[in-house]
Amino acid sequence: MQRELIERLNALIGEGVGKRVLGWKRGEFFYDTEPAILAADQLDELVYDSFCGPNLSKYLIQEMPKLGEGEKIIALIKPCDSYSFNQLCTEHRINKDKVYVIGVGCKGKIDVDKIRARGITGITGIDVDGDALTVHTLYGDEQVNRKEVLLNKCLSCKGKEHRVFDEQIGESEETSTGDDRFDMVKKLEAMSAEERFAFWRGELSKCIRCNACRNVCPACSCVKCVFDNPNTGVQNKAAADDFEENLFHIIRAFHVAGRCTDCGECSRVCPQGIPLHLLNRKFISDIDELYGEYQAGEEVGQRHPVINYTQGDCEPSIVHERGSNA
Amino acid sequence: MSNNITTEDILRISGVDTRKCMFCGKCSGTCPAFDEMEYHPHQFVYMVQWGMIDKLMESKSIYKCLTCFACLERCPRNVQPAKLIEAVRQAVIRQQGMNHMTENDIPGLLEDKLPQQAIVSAMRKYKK
Amino acid sequence: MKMLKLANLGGWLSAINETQRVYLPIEAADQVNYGVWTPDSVVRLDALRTVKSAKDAFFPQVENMMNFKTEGKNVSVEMIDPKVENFVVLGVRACDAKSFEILDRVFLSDPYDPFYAARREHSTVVTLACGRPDENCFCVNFGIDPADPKGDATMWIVDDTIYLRASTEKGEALVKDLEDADTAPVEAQQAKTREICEKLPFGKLNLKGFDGDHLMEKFNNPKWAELSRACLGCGTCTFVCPTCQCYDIRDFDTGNGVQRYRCWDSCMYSDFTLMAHGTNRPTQVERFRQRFMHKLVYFPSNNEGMYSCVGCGRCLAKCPQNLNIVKVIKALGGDEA
Amino acid sequence: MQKIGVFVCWCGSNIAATVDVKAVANAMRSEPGVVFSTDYQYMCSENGQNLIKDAIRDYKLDGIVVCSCSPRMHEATFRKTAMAAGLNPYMVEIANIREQCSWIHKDMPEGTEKAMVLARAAIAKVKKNAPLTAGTSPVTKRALVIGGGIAGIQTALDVADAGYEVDIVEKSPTIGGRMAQLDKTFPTLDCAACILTPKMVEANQHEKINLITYSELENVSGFVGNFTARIRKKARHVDEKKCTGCGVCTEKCPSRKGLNEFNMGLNTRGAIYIPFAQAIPNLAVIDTSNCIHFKTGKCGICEKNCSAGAIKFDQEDEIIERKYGAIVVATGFKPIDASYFDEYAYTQSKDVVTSLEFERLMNAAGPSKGVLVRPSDGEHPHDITFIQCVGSRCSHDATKGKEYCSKICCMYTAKHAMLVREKYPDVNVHVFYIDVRTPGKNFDEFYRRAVEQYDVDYIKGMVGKVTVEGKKLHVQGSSLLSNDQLHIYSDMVVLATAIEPDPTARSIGTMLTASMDTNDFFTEAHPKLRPVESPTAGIFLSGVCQGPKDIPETVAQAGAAASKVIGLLSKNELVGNPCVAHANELLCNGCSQCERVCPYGAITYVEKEVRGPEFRGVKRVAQVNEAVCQGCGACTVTCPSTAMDLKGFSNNQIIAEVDAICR
Amino acid sequence: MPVNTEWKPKIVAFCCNWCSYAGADLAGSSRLAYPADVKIIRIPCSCRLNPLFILRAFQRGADGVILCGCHPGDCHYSTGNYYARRRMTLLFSMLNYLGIDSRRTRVEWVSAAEGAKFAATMNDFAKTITELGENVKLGDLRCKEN
Repeated sequence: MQRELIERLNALIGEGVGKRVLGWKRGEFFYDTEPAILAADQLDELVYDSFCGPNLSKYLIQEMPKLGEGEKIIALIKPCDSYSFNQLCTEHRINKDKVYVIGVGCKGKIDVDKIRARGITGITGIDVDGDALTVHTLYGDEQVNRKEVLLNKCLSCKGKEHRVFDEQIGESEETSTGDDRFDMVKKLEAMSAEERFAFWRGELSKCIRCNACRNVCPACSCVKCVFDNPNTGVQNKAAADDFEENLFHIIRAFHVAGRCTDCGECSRVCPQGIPLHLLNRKFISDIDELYGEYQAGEEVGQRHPVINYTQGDCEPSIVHERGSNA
Repeated sequence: MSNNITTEDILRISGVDTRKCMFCGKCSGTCPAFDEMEYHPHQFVYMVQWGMIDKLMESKSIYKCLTCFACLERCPRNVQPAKLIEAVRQAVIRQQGMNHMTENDIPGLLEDKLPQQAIVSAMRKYKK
Repeated sequence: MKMLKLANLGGWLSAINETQRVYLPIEAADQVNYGVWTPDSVVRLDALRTVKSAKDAFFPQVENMMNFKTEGKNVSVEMIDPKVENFVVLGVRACDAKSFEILDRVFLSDPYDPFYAARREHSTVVTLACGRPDENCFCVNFGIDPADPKGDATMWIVDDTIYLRASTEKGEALVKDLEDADTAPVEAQQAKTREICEKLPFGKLNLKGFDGDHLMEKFNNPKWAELSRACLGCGTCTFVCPTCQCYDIRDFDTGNGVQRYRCWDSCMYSDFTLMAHGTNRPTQVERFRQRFMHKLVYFPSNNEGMYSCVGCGRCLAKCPQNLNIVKVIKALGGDEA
Repeated sequence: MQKIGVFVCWCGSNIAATVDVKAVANAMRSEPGVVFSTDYQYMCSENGQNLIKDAIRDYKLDGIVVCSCSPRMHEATFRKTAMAAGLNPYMVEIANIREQCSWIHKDMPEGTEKAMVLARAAIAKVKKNAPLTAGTSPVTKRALVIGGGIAGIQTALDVADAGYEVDIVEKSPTIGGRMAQLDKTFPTLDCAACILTPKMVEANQHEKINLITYSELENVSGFVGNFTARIRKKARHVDEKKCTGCGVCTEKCPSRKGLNEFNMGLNTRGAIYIPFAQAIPNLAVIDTSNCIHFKTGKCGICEKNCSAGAIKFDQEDEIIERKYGAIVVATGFKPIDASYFDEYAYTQSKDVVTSLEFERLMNAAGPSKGVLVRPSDGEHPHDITFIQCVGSRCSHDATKGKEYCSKICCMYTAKHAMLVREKYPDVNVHVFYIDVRTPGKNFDEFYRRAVEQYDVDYIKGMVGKVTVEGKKLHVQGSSLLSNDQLHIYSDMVVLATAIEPDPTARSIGTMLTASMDTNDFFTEAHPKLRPVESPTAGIFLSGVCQGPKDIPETVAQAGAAASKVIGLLSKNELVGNPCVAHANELLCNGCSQCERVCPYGAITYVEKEVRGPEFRGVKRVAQVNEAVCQGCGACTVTCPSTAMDLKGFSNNQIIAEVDAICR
Repeated sequence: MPVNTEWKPKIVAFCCNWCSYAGADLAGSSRLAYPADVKIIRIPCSCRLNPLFILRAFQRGADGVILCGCHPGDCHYSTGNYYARRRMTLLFSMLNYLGIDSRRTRVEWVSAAEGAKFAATMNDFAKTITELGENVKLGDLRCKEN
């Protein structure tokens, strides 16, 4: 598929559709892919394989001002990334007219950290043959089933449909495990307040405030984040105590509530493995339950539930009635 | 007969909110089995609401309803009287031994023109 | 050489803990980081890399420096005296151990940092040799031997036994009561490790040209734009790095006064060293360049060729978009210089 | 460091009884930034105000805090005091130590301590205050009325009578609207044309009123006092200056395919036509979709027959762009489409008609010249059934009906029934109803007359279905009171269909950024106290566009809207509220979320060159129209980057208060 | 400064200018008492309340935060309280999810005519907060020192 893709990209550039391609390029290892913007003569560096997990749509924001009148950039967008793409279009951060979207097929992406977590270290190469992965390491070869080491976000795959594309290349496969994506949220909700508090303290106290979650998040696209702005009263470069850890994550989740497409990048990039998506999913599950099912980024121009209302909305007291305080 | 069936039971079984009814009578106006029925669709609504369940359970009206859903379709407030009637019928059927029809009744009812399907559906409808 | 059964580690730690706190790799909420040992701690000496490095022991992410108290219109200043009790940092890998030397150059030269110095002075560093280097490890490029790390004492774990060797008085004090041991198992492990090191993918990076003489050449290299393109501008690489030592000094208004504290800063951040006029590194290209120029060019040119990278591989493993120092070295290094 | 003055009021004993005012004044003196602090018996008295003025001058204060009664009471007073002493009035903060302190606490130490906290919060806030100046904007002394029905005509007449220019934009070729289609009006039964036509003529002849008929609003920009509207005046293909309205062309036109809109499509008209005899302006118009000339290039009979030479096949649409100070929405209504109700056989029989169709059938100028006949065969009907609440009060399905009561149907059905019985006593009339709703002067009396005097057969119950059986309509309905199912064989069935806002209302609402409810009725600024204003400043509501109403109510609302318009246009300039939202362009993401939550449409987005320390270039940024913004702050919380802030209640001001209170 | 050893709750009440602040004034002019622990901050509309302000209050030592606004449908700005209602519902739910007692946060709709309701609400809220005790989960220790 990679060859087909590169051929098509060459043709598109030849036709004058765009000059540059937003995609991935190969890094030092087989598993190591890097988001890249490639010109025609760099297309041989382009890679599209089972390791192209990162969501690229946010990179388009910075490309917009670089494009001249009528000029387009060609972007490779996976089905799940297309939601973020649409959401950014809704927020006028991306102009669809300036992007030629190639909907690239996706059969789930591999999380190399999950391979490491099985004690397989010193990984120097991986051969993919269907679902069978042969992992070469400094200490010998190991066999792994691809399905068992997919990125967490692939386990709650939104399906194989591209919500936006100019053309599609490659087959997609739904990789969702079929479990309810809110299972963990529900599990937490069912805990006692003390258990929940302990759980989140344990998780959030790991936060080193590296801002990776924020910076990778396609919804966190503020020109200047409140936490970087000295005039907001909340600016900080490190969480000095528990409160600031909580504050950052509560506000971040709140700011993306209704706009978060549940792309899972926040949890993917967290160096401390904090399950940040559980905060966003809490808002999503509340929104679905209280205001009707909503998927951000499904269409361009949606009015998300947090900037909408109905006269018959529930009262905030529902939280006391529903959630346990004990 | 004391059934101990309450308004709440019928509302729960049927999923109907009788308070939505504005008593316009369109259900009874549209009902093709009106003349056969002792209690008419709109009466079901207020009789359930006011707890007169026993009367409804004893009435043959529940077996006269064709379940054609015309009342449900035409009701301007989406009250769904047909579901109430079905719920009352259910309430009767749930009482042991209260089957309106048993297997033994069937041979006597058989007619050449009666489609088999009707017998099967009658069994479903009138027997647990 | 002394020895201790791995199973008896708890007992030993408990004994040390009677007089001084022990700081070592502990697992909490699925992640291994340095933490203070308690009998309930899940000790993870087997973890090759902690998420954050051991530098926290001397240079924590946040630390208070002074307090201002306000009472009506009056303000009083209270300096914080960096009083530190003796403590042990245990399980430090060779790369992290080397990072202390680099940090010492920064914090112990003029202007001398009393907070850091106090901690260094009161610490005993017990290092741990590596038996299973990872593909991302490249400490060997910086003259580090992962099989024989430096420290007040050094540990090797072979099967179910910990072998210890004291190198200083402080180290000796910790191990003196332990059983004597044969050095053969340690030597065998060292040989194996060194053999693996020969095969490491990044074992032989070409660092030629990363020095003060080629400063402008490296600085003006057009490849920085391409190298930094995918950089998110997060601080992951800097915060997991054992040698990054930049901090910001900030004030927190408590309502009744001000706490002046320092916290780690990251040159990847747009507000790093932000001044009233703005910033002189306006885009991520400059910020990205700053970080690697500092590690590979500025620092060695001021420190007799000592790079401020120890090859621990954390930034390789943790960068969300797979950018890292090895890619920089490969892109800018070697013959081109 | 700022220089803040604190003034603690005793309010006689109202405050001083439970708050140690001297202690408060003393304590505040040692607060950072406070250079003057005192107490006085009545701060709002002339002496008290002079004390404040003197202190502002003597200590060169740049902010003051008055600890006194509620700001709702005297904030305006103290702002004026500050202004008189040369201090910006928005550098004043009030600590409410009466209503929210001394009056609710009995314990002196407790009251004193709380008063100090409230004073500190006010000091903290005032330190973050910035001088604000209310903006002013000029007012264009011309009003635009959208819709030329009775509502629009009445508003226009009232505004014009006050001496202001008014333009009426009407999408059809004539003004008059729905009322012109009516035969008689309830409850007086006077002829609609007789009372409406003079108003139409008056509007046409009024020197201050300009009729722009056969025209549509394309775009509206601007804000209260300064709207600019773009109006597309569609080509009539008839020269307005030459056409005399003689009607010869309409008779000669060989095309007879166009459905007569005025008669609800019950008959046809020529491709060139005048909507009705009293149309204003009395001009012909060519319906190009049915005109043979426009379809084939041939014909041209109208042109040949027009002695005035008014036919202009090559006429083009004209764009009018004009400025207005106020806009009145009077877009009216239409009956809902009865074809959704297949149970009433509306699409199966011509003899099932809507009430508005029936109105035309009864009208002397209607398709049957006022003789009531069955549309299907022209025969005299002997039995007519009216069905009320067709599509009203219906929560079943939004496509089928409306949840609201259309309000006018009970009365017009009674009117129809009565008129039929009066003119044709041989006709049996039945009315199926759910409730008869007649709240209004002489309304119930009217309905009772229909029953008692005219012997109309009112049946409580609804019709379940209507079927066509031969020439008859079989009406099957319930009679709830007799618990019967009735079977009536009628010659005609009349459906009292619900009314809904005109379909153009939604797009006009969007253009005006005037909010609408789920039924597409315009929402009022306040349901009780501002019923004729839209929440969007400068937009007023007249007639059914705001909700179902009858003619007298419409006329009353039209007059009320006019008086609001006159009040606005009588001002030379508008003074704004300076506590409005403001977007920091450097921080703005251009995401448009704030635009979505603004109830006034005060926020627009522009592509703009922005220069800051960290960003330079063109970007999409929010702009707040200060004349339109009312300062609610919804946008500020929606904005994730805090680019949007509210003057007078800024983030930092509120945070400072929070900090001071929680200290 | 007098040192008060007995713990007293700190309660911040955000009141919209048009209904609830006026309702509080009416409570005052009707001499309806409620604890002095309640301190009111005037905001133009309930929709002006940024979740940041609530968290800030907790950080600085508040033990309870309540928002009062016009009844839904009566907002002076037509729609403000509808937005506030959604935002607060979601925020409170999130705090609850993090294990923070949701009874520390509340929204009540109080009209300008409901002085008695205002006082009753504040009495009830203060009682609830007093029962819940000091807020330790969401506070900032640095603000409690000194």
